[in-house]
Amino acid sequence: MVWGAWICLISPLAAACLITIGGQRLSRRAAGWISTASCFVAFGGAVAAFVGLLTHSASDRDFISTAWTWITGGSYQSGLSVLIDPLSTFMMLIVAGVGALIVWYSIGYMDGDDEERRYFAYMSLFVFSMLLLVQAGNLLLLLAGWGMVGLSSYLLIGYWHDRPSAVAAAKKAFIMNAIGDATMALAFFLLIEKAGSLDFGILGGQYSSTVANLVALGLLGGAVAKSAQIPLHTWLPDAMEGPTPVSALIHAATMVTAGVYLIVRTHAIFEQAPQVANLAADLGAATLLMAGLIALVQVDIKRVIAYSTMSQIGYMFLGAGVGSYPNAMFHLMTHAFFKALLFMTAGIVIHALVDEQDIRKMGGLRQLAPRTYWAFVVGALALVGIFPFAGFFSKDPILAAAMAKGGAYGYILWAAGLAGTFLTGLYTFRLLFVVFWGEPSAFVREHFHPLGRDVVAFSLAIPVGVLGVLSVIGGWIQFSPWWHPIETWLRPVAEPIVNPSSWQEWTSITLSLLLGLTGIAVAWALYGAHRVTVPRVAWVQHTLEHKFYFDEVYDALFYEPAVALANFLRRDVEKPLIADSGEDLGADTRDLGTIVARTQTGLVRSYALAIASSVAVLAIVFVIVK
Amino acid sequence: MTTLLICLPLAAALIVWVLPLNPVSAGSLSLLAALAEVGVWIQLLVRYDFTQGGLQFSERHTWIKDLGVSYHVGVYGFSVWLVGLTVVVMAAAIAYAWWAGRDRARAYMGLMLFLTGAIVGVFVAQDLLLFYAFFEAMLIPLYILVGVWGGPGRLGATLKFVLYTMAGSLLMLAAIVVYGLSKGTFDLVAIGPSSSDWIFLGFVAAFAIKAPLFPLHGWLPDAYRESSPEVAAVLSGVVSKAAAYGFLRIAVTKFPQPTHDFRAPILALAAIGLIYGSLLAFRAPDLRGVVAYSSLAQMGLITMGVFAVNDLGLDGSVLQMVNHGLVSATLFLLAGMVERRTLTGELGRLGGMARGRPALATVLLTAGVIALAVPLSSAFAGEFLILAGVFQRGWGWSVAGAVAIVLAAMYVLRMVSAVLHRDVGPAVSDSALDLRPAELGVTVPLLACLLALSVWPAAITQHSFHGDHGADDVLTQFK
Amino acid sequence: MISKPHVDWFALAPVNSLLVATGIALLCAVLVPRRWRKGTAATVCALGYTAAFGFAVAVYVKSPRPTGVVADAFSRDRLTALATMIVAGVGLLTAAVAYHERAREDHVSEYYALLAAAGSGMAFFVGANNLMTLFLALEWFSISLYILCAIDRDRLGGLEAALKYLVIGSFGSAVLLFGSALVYGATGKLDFTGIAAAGAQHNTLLLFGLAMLIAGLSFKASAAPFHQWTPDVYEGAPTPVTGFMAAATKTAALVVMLRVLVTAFPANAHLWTVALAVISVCSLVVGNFAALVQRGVKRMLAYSSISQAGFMLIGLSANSALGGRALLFYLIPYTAMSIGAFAVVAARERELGVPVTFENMAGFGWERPLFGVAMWAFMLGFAGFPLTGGFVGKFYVFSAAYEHGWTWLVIVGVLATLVSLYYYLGLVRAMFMRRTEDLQLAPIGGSPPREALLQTVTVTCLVVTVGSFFAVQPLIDLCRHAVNSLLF
Amino acid sequence: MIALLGPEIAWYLSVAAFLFATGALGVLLRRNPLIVLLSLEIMLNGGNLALIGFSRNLGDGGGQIFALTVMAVAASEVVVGLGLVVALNRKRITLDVDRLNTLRG
Repeated sequence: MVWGAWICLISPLAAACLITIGGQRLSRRAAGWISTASCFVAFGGAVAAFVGLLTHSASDRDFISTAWTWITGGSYQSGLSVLIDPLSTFMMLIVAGVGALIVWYSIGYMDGDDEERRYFAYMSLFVFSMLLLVQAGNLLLLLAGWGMVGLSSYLLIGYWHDRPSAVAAAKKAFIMNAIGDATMALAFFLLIEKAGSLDFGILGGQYSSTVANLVALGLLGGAVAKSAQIPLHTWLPDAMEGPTPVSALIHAATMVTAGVYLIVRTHAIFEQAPQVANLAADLGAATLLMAGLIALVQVDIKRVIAYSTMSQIGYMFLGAGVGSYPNAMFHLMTHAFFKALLFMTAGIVIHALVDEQDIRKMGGLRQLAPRTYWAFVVGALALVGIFPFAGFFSKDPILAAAMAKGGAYGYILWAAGLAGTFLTGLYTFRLLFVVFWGEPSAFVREHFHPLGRDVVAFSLAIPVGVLGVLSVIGGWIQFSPWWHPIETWLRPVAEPIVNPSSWQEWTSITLSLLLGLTGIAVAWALYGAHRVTVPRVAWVQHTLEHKFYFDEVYDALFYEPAVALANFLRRDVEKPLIADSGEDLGADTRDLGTIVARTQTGLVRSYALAIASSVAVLAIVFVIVK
Repeated sequence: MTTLLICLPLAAALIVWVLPLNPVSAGSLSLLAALAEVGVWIQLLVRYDFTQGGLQFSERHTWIKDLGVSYHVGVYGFSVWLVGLTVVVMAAAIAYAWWAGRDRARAYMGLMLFLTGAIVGVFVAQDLLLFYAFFEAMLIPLYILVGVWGGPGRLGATLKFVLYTMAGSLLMLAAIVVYGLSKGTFDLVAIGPSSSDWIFLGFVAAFAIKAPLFPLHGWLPDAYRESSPEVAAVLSGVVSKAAAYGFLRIAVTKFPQPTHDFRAPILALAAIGLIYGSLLAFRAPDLRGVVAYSSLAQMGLITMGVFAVNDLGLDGSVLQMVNHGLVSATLFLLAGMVERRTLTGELGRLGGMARGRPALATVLLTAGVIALAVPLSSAFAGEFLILAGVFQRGWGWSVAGAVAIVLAAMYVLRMVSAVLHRDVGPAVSDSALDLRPAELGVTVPLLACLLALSVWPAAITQHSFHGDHGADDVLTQFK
Repeated sequence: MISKPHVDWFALAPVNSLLVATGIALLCAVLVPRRWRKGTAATVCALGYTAAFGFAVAVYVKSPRPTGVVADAFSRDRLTALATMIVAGVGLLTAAVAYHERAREDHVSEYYALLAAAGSGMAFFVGANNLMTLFLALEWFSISLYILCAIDRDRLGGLEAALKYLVIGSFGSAVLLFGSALVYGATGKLDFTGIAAAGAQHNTLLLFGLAMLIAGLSFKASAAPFHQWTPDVYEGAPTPVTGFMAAATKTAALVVMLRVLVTAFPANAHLWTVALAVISVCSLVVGNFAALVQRGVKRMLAYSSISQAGFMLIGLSANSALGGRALLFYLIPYTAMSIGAFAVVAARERELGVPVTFENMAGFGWERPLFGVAMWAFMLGFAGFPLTGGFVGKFYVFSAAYEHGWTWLVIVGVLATLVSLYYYLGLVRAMFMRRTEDLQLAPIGGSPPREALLQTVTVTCLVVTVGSFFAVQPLIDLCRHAVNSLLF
Repeated sequence: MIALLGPEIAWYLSVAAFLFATGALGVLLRRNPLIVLLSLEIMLNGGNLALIGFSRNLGDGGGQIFALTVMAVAASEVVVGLGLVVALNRKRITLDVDRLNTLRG
């Protein structure tokens, strides 16, 4: 079990190192296969850990294996240790499994790119980092993984480094995440001061409400940054500059959901800081609505899916915030399946249309690529949460939980969630209809080239197929009204604090199902059958297209001032005050020297005078002082 | 053993100066000496008994009897690491200089070796006057190294550097005279703590200029820009650590009361330097400017750690001294390698070098991300400990540190992508090669040390002070 | 019959050996054919100095207890002996430097004769035990130096320097003389111990006399504000003579100052210590600041010697055994550095045939590595860098000042050092960092002249400069015993 | 035994001081090197007078011997001085100490 966890952690890292060192000596394909293999090995390790846990009783499914002490500071110390418990194995399985499929997929997708090796090295590095994050045996190591995923996401977003837009997007992503890291670090400093340690155990300890609130806030800061929730969400859409498999793996399936994992993992502290927990829920709700709205007007196929990701994570935050942790994690899992699926099908489309991502140029792909179409349909239905697809099982319990939270507050969150389902249906099927229905557009007819029957095609198709299947059946694991193994599995780690009654369950289910379907219907009316022309209100349109002007505001508020300040310091402090002060002092000294030297007249008489007068002064002083 | 560490490079320097060797053999001889020095250090590391801690390998001979001055050298746990940093970085610098081929190689190599001896001396001297002697002796070769082999502005830069530094160290000399005579001995181990603010400030002035702390860094940009890359690497990587070491070994240890009284202002200066340096690094127009100002920021951080005077801060600052030494040396060497290919360090005229130059890209990227203290890197470990330590002296300091972490991400990424990414810059010709094996041979070992430390930072944090508690060790003057 | 005092020839041996050398050298002028004259005279002079050095060592060893000899006119003690050693060493080195410097052949033997005479005068001066011998010896070597300055009759600079030196020098001696007269009048005694014993420390005449004595001696030590002759004379005089003056004259003057003030005026210490402190501060200020703006190397060195005098006076003003040690120790590396520096200047002068300036030192360090490195070391030594005796010397004088309770003087000294760095390092910069092609006038051409002696001198000075950093303890013991012959 | 009658020592001293001052002023004011040398002699003689006066007053021979020495020294000094003046004159330099200011700064 323990070795399984370690293998799971190490093998992707090994692959990354191997590919980096191997360099030119490895063929491109080889690099791809090494990376894929390592991920499958990791998955094997995860399974081993999982099985190992199963052999223990639910009460003692909590193991920490420490390799060695990583850092010490006086009595404080943190080990390089992995944690094996239900939650971490749950995440390990998702990360390693989905990761393996997507890396495999990218063998086909990245085929022919002249720096594939680098790509696969980065991918392996990412998988390692993500596993480190979820397996971390203490908060410090979790932060380490947290930063490493940020790094690898930076590397992968900026993979096509000759595209300025890609580089900029990568930087933006990294810096926004750095802000999150910083707030988390601050929270940890506080914990070290209060508890003297960073083991997960201390989270259960009792803290004054201020301390609990501050710590929770710090953690939440990290979570929203990583999971692209308001207010630190603006990096995610830009991150679509990266290759599509990257978007599928990092910005849909795994990394962006780390925030949810973090909240669930550290729920003890959030339960001591209820206001902050509510704040998490609020942010989730706000994000899911905002993202849903923005998604309505996006014209880049990947960005639409990206916004839907934001809004789905909003659901998870909502769930985690109100305290229904298992459902949040469950939705995390299903979302990993169907969102990865959507991205990968979108990837196939893009691949088939020579890297075109603008949906206005697409259309009618249903005839040309039927299998892709059906895969996409499955993903879309799962996303909207239509029975019997995965989303249906995982989304509704979250709404029920919000309802069960009780009070007006709970109902507001619940309403927001429901509204979200309508939007989801609308934007998802808008995308579907626009891209796949109708007659093939001129552009499509010109550029479309179907997949062959070679390795590339297979490595593209098989993972998509697998994920498609998972998106269909993946949800049946848990149907909260009747059976909930995931909840029982996670209970030792994350005991839910809200338990919706069955009528809450059923109302949420029916309502969300109905709203989802209406959404689809409206989409069909607008984009599928063109019965109704799309209503346009100029200012709404603008606001949505500018994503509620977040970027502009942030530039004005933070980036520009920072640059201005830096320039000011450079021009008006460094140069005149610091750099030149030295020279000025030197010059003045030299001037003084000139004056002194001028007394050296070269005239004998003046010398004699100097001597005589000084003697006189000396003598007189002596006589006076005695 | 300690004396051997000091004398080996000095002897080698004399040999290189005296023997009429051709540049190549002079270079190889020097490199050999530098590597031998590394070997001796490894011996030291192996033989040093960390469980016992305290002063080891000490040697003591009377130098000036009637004033109680003696040639007293020895190593503590943290000195071991700093000496290691010195010998490794110097070896790398000498290797690079040899490969890059400096004219008047004999003089150059000799001076580098001389410098090695002097710096090692600073870290092992256990007598105030001896410490001062080595502290000054560092300047003798540096003055020439910067002034003769530097860039167009070298004359001004080197004079500025020396005058700034001497201004501080002469005040330190006055402080040493007063301190030593008032205590009747100059022996760093024997001499008791003092509560005199003036003596304390005398020492602080010297170290604050050498480090440098804001606003005493007037010499820094020119010196780092004009000197040859390997000398810049040594300056920011090793020489600045002599100041941090001084803070730790003398200022904080021997003056507990003044340290306490002046903590707030010093921490404030350090914090300002941290933010200020980061901001300027973010706008610096050229490669070396970025690294130079970042090392200003880093020294601020290290100073914060030292003056936090608690276990976390002290452990962290020792670790960070080593980290920053290695990483900034690497970055300066890389800057030199880039300039060698493009004849300019202006970020505006660089770009797109990653395409077709995987080695350069990988090495620079790795060094960069370590420099910005990406979690799991040893730099992260160091900064984390330092900020956690200083947090206990007031949360505000750590907030400043956190801001600086974000700024660090901003300037490092700006630098990296300005060199490697986007479209090819005007100064980058297609004929510009990838890193040659020799250059890899210089940079990769440094990075390897960093990665090794990233895997096990506790190697340093656990083995710097006697017992677990650095603060107690400091308060008891490492007795 | 006349009772003649017993004469301790052994104590006077250094002086006499140099006098003999003077005589023989003069005879060479008429007896030895021109072809061999230079060699012979130089050898004689060198031998005289060697003998003087040897005798001085012997005296040092043989007289642990200070005694006054020749009716107390001359003091036989280790202070005298040590000072004589320094002077003799300087003279020897100067003779070597001069051997190469003298291109012209006439007056060569007179030149060496005068060099020896000046040496003997100083050897007598440092041992002077009453005001009369003091004045006599002072004039003795001064007059020799006046002539040495003007030895090249056709060099206008030399003449001007000589006449200035003569006028101002005599002015100073007159002041000294009148001061002695007043002291004599106040105490009725000429010998130092007697003056101290007379117990007339509040007598106005005595105070006037003391002031004038201090002035006269500081004049010879070229301490501000009695320094102004120094730059002109140093610039005008032939380089070896300049070196000799910078090293030997200063040594003699300072040692005698130490002896006179400590022995004769202990009761007025509260006055003269402050006076000397003020004078040293003046010297530090004037010397360093004026040196900043010099272009001529000799002139810069002249001003630097003024500031060095300031540093040594710090030790003197401490009026303590430690201060005395500091002064004597400081003198050892200082003399070595001065002679060495001027030797290097002489070497460059021979190459260029024009006065040496910062500009035309460019590239010298690389063309002539030995001289370059040596000069570098001397400059660092003047600036008080470690690895040179200058550092230890400074450290000692500062310690003395602190021990005397004058931390402010330490601070002043430190700041002065900082200023001085600018021009000392400036010279290093000129030698190493300016490229030769920046230099307009090319060397006279031909292969660099043979100058084995010059190189030997330089190396010797280098060894002393650096050695006195490492071998502090033996030298300090030497100084301690010397100082112990005075009563603090 | 009758002590030799005569003015008080103060008078001798003041005359000596006067001579010394005169000489000093001469050095400060006169431009002809010969006169300057002469003034120097006067200064020295002021010293001599003081010495002799004191030695008579104290009835101690030392001062007089001192004075004798000084005379000898002074003579040789003047000789050197005159030699220099001649040398200068030979180079047809007008005898004016203010012209001797090429070395300065």
